[in-house]
Amino acid sequence: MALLEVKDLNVYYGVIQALHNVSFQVNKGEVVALIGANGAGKTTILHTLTGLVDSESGSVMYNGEEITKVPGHKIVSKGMAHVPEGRRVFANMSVYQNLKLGAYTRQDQKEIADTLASVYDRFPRLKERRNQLAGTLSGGEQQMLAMGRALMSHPDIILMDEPSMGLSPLLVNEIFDIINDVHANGTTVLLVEQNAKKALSIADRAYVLETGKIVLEGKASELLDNDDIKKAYLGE
Amino acid sequence: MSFLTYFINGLSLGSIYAIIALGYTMVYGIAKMLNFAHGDFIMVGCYVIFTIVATMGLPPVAGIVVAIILCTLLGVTTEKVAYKPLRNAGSPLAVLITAIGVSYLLQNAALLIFGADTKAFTPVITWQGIVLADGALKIQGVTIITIVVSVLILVCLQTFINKTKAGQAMLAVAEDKGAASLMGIDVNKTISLTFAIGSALAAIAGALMCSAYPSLTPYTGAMPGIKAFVAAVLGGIGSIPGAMIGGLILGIIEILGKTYVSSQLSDAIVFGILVVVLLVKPTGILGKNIQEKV
Amino acid sequence: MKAGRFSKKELTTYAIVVAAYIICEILMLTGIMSSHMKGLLVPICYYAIVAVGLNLCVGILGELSLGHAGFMCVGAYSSALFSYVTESAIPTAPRFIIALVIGVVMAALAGFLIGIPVLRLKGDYLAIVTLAFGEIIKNIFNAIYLGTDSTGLHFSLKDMASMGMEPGGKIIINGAQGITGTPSDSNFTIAIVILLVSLFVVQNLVSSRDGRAIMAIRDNRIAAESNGINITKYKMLAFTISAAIAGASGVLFAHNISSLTATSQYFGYNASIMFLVYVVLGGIGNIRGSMIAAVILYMLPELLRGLSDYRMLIYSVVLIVMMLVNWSPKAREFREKHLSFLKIKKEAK
Amino acid sequence: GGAKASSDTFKIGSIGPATGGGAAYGLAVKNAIQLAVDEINEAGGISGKQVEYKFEDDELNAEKSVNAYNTLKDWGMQFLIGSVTSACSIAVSDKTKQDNMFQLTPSGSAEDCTKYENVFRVCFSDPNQGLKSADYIADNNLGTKIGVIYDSSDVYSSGIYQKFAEEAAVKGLEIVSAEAFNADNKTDFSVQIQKAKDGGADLIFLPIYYTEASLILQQAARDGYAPKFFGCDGLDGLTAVENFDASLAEGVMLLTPFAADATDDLTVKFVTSYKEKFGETPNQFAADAYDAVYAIKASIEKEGITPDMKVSDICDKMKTAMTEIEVAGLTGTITWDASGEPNKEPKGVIIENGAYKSME
Amino acid sequence: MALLEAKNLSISFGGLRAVDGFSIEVEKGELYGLIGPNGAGKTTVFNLLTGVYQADEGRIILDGKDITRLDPVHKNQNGIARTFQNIRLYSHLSVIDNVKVGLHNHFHYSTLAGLLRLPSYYKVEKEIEERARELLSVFNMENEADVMSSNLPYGKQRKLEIARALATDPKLLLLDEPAAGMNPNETAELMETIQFIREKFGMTILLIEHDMKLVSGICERLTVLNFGRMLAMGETKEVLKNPEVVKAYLGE
Ligand SMILES: Nc1ncnc2c1ncn2[C@@H]1O[C@H](COP(=O)(O)OP(=O)(O)OP(=O)(O)O)[C@@H](O)[C@H]1O
Ligand SMILES: Nc1ncnc2c1ncn2[C@@H]1O[C@H](COP(=O)(O)OP(=O)(O)OP(=O)(O)O)[C@@H](O)[C@H]1O
Ligand SMILES: [Mg+2]
Ligand SMILES: [Mg+2]
Repeated sequence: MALLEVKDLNVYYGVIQALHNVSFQVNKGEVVALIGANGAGKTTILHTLTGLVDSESGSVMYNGEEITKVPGHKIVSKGMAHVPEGRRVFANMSVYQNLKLGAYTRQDQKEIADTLASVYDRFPRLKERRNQLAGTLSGGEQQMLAMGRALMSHPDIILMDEPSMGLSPLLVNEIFDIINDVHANGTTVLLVEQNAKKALSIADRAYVLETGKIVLEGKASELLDNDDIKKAYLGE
Repeated sequence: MSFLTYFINGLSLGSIYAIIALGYTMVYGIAKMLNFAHGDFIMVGCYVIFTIVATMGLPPVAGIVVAIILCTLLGVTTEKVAYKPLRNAGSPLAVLITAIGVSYLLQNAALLIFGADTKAFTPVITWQGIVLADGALKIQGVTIITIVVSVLILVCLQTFINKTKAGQAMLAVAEDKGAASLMGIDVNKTISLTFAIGSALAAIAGALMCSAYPSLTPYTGAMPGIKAFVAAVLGGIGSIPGAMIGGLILGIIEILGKTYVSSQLSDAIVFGILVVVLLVKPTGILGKNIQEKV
Repeated sequence: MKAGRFSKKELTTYAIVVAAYIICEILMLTGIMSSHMKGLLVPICYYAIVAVGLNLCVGILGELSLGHAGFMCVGAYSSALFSYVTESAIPTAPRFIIALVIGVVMAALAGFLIGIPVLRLKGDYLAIVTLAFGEIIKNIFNAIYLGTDSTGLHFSLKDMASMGMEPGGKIIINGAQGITGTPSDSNFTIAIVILLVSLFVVQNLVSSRDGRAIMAIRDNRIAAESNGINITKYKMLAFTISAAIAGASGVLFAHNISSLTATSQYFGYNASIMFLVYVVLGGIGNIRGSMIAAVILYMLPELLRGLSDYRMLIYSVVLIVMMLVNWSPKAREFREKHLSFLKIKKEAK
Repeated sequence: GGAKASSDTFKIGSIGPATGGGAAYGLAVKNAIQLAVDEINEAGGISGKQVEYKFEDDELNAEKSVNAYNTLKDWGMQFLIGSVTSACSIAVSDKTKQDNMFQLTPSGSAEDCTKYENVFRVCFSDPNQGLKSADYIADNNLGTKIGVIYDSSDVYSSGIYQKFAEEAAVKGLEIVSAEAFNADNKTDFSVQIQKAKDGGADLIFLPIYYTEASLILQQAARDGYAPKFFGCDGLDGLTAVENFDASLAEGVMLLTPFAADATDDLTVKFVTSYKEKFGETPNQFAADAYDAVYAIKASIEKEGITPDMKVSDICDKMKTAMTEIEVAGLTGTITWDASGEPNKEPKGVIIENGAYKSME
Repeated sequence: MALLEAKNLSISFGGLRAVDGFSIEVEKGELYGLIGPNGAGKTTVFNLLTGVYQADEGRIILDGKDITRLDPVHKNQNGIARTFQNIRLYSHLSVIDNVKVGLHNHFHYSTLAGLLRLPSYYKVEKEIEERARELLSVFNMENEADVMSSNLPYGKQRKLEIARALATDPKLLLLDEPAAGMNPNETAELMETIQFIREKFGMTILLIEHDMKLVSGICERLTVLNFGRMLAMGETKEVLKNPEVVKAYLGE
């Protein structure tokens, strides 16, 4: 069953149309990658899903429920987490406070503590810096924090916007391991990446976006072999 | 001894500035907007108390409670109608100007409803205060109560913001509304709550201010509003203890300046010292100097 | 100068002012214009001027000033003092020109001196310190007593008695009572000329090398530093020019009504905030906009006089509504989508 | 110019602050003129002609005051009662002089208000009040060590203080403290009071308005400081402040031509109908304005002015008429000299049991 | 002699020693890479070199001149230009105006000439315009000259930052993660551009980058930072093979 189903989504910024009739779906337990050049509209899609941007028309179904007009903060509590582009950590709050905010929608303190422990396990650097103000972290550290913060809500589906941007090669691998890991623990993943090769290598399926339109979709492994894709997105 | 007397007078005035600045800072620090109408919320609170106590003859407590409720409603409604649509306007100045519009609106509405004539406020606090040193020193009851109430509010606000989820949500909203919404925080509700608290505090501040200085006109709130802004900045923007300290210091400087330098130039002195303080400490007394990470 | 040397936008701005001037003159000559309207013309100009000057500070330099009324005050007092003292000695035209220069220079000097400490601060801290300076200026002018008698000049910051003047001496500045009897030298034509000059200065600055540096500092100080831009120099330049323009407005002010007092209505933070309202309503950084907003907002309460008691209430509501319509993203979007034809027409004109 | 189409009614205009910080004064004038005009019209008008009346707001701002004047001129005003405050009145007088429009300010008390010959006033001038106050205090031995609290940002207050200080020196009164406050700083008076106390003042002179005075009285009482208080016409209205604890005003003395509690027929009638109509007790601004209307009426009748005359001609006739009439008004029996100053006697009153009592 | 010589630079934030004894020598015309794990202190090194932070200790010598204590403005005027990890454009200015700001110190006319539009204004402005367009054309951005810079897509914003830095006519260009957020094709294109700049302007370039393809493709030498300290330095190929570097940074 499709956990997330998007139909004919149209989004405008003022008079500029950023998305044209975008339709796609993400099934439960899948990793789905969205790839496309700069400015193709990937971020816009994620923003529309979590209510940061309003759509002009189209529908978003989540878990069989229409969430197109549901305000953003309610979507999170339905189990959708979003690691936003540019990290957007709360710069004047400590790492720890940031993580606690990630669990804002949850009530059970015990469970929150467990999740926190597991996030610290995954990102020992965050534990080390838990009292540092997030704004003074290095780029990579902030990325870890953004990811950890999203995990704190214990989501069913996690939307990630270029999680590997600005990370060291080692960390890029780690991040993808973590994505795999998160996925293995039963979380569905919708992944936006510039690093298409890596993204396609861990994804089940993928959509290719060009200037606001979905131009191609398919199994990730097939897309990896697609010559057009190779030329346009894999730099081969 | 006379210095002490003047100092205590400064403390009295400062305590009033402080309590006003606390409510002001709430909105200023969280919603990141200069609510120039805050002083006028105070004025509204005062008129409500005046009407209930002086006109209807009910006890002051009833007046304060009703004032708190009405001010809260007023604050929340104002935010919804006049400020919220401009939240994403691209410049914080847009809301500031609307707030000025709201300030004019409240003043002129009060003028039409209550008239321009000065009304003598019935002090809510009747305790005379304490007398020290054989009557040479006297601390007004209203001063003591204002300071106690300020400290209480300060502690409550600090605890609320740092220890509760709703408080943390406020901080998050203050920094990045989009990211806050991604945490599941209802941004609108959080800002409403901020305004509710700020406006409720305005009502309390109004009750105390008018007890200390029992005269009420439609323009009663304008000057305290500006002074609260000054106090909040002096203390460090966004810092709640800073607002309190800023208020107290402002009051003390004002009185000592008038006393020892010149009452003709009192404004010049107060503001002159403010300038000096900010030049020495460019982010206010308790403000954090957060360096922008490059 | 060749017309082609100005951008279309700049020319439109000048054209609007000149057209407004011509229309007003025609209305006056034909006697259609009421005394009320006639009386508004000069004030409208000097508020438009101060709005243009403040926009340079707020919109172009990007620093919120809540003290511009203070600079206006400096311009007003210094020029009025000169005109008052020399009224019988110098003929009107040169006297006014010298007064104008004095007012502008003194305001610029005040801007420069105040700018040194102020511009080191950021954001609201800067705003509050400009407010502070504005209040200091006002307070000091309110406390100045200045007079002459046979023994020379007398001065006090306390009261008249402490000046120690001989009886029968001439009082020039009388504390809160200010300067009474400044010659009414400003008129609509002069005001329009000064407005045009202010526009000329600001628009030219904006499209010059210095203007770009100023805007770069506004947009990103750290990047501007890394581009080798001398931050202090350009901030000071913009702030000083902005203060000078406010001073010019003050000169017109002082020579329009004969009794000059440093009250809050004219030179307090209230006034500074009102100027800010002009700037924001007209569009931050939009020079022409702030001029037009000043005109509209100054006229509005005057046009609403018929409503008597409800006048200021309605005014405040209109102000709020105008802000919402002008600034709210929803309304903007609506305009872009549905009223775009209006815009095209306007540009084409 | 200013000569509008001739009309069949007398047109009286008035200017004052109806909004903003000075609204209380402007609105009092506005209401009182309305009352007088209504009375006159009901009684058949002036010389059989009805009176039209229009009030314009100036927000306590000289520039707006001029705008208001121009508006009234467009309306066809023939007589100006205004502006209410000094700075505004002075600014407007420049224009009325140009237009040769008759101007009678009810309460513009600064010396310069009447510097042109077309301008008269109903109230005392500031120097006059300062002078009379010092004389009164000295002559009646009310005090020897004087503390002064005045509004240094206010023309009225600093004007009175200036002359008072001069005259006090002449009369041998010692001013032990002269402390100012200003428009932005008029709630806390602890310093001013404490300084007077420290200086050993036995009388505090308050050349200010009743709003601030009420706060000063209250704060002095709280400090347990009870000197004599002495004020000018600005203090009138003190006991009428809604909800004011009148016991605080006990013993306050003031030099005022008008007292709302006076028992003469005219005052009683005026106060009753004012209260009835506007729900407030009238203050001296109202009284001055009311007298202004009757002064105009008397002058019109005296010189036989008709509504169809040119504004400038009316003014010329008024200038003479004003010096010839005698008005028995709320603020005393008034005559005017050509310089525009009224001749009337201030009454020394003292507040006893919440009511004014003449001091003799 | 090396164009840039930094000796023993160190800085602490609170208790954290973000950069600890950093030294580097970059030869004229060289393309030098600075790599290392996240939070290693690379950007901080840039901030020290450009004067955004003042070093607690150490010296910076550019072209034989000690510039250690200069502020960012004068460091730039002495020949160091940079781009930023988190893009810092003049967002309300057009693309071409961004570049013109970069040209600020190289084309003069007086403030008065600008205010009064004296002939020198027109003459110099024309030169500025030409030079700015020339620079934009290097990045194939002539057509976007009048676009508001904040409306550019991400990749072009990065390019514009480089163009603006170049406009200040530096001796040394510091690029902080120029390829971040670009896809492999865009990165490849960027590599070419960087090479082109180096040749055309004879530029010396020090860059930070996490994209190993770019680093190994164009950098001649590398320094690796780890926890603020230098882990390795030398020829690119050698360094990338260094087991410690692999362990701390590259992985696998
Ligand atoms: N707030 C905005 N206002 C106007 N236009 C916008 C806004 N945000 C995005 N756009 C435009 O919408 C289009 C899609 O942008 P989006 O950020 O979704 O692209 P993206 O695929 O995420 O690109 P990138 O890889 O650079 O992150 C772009 O042309 C962009 O310029
Ligand atoms: N102003 C500051 N205050 C406190 N700590 C800081 C500050 N600037 C940097 N740091 C810390 O110094 C360390 C180095 O940061 P820097 O930004 O130089 O890392 P980096 O090597 O550029 O990392 P990345 O590749 O992730 O950008 C980090 O741990 C960071 O948290
Ligand atoms: Mg994106
Ligand atoms: Mg970095």
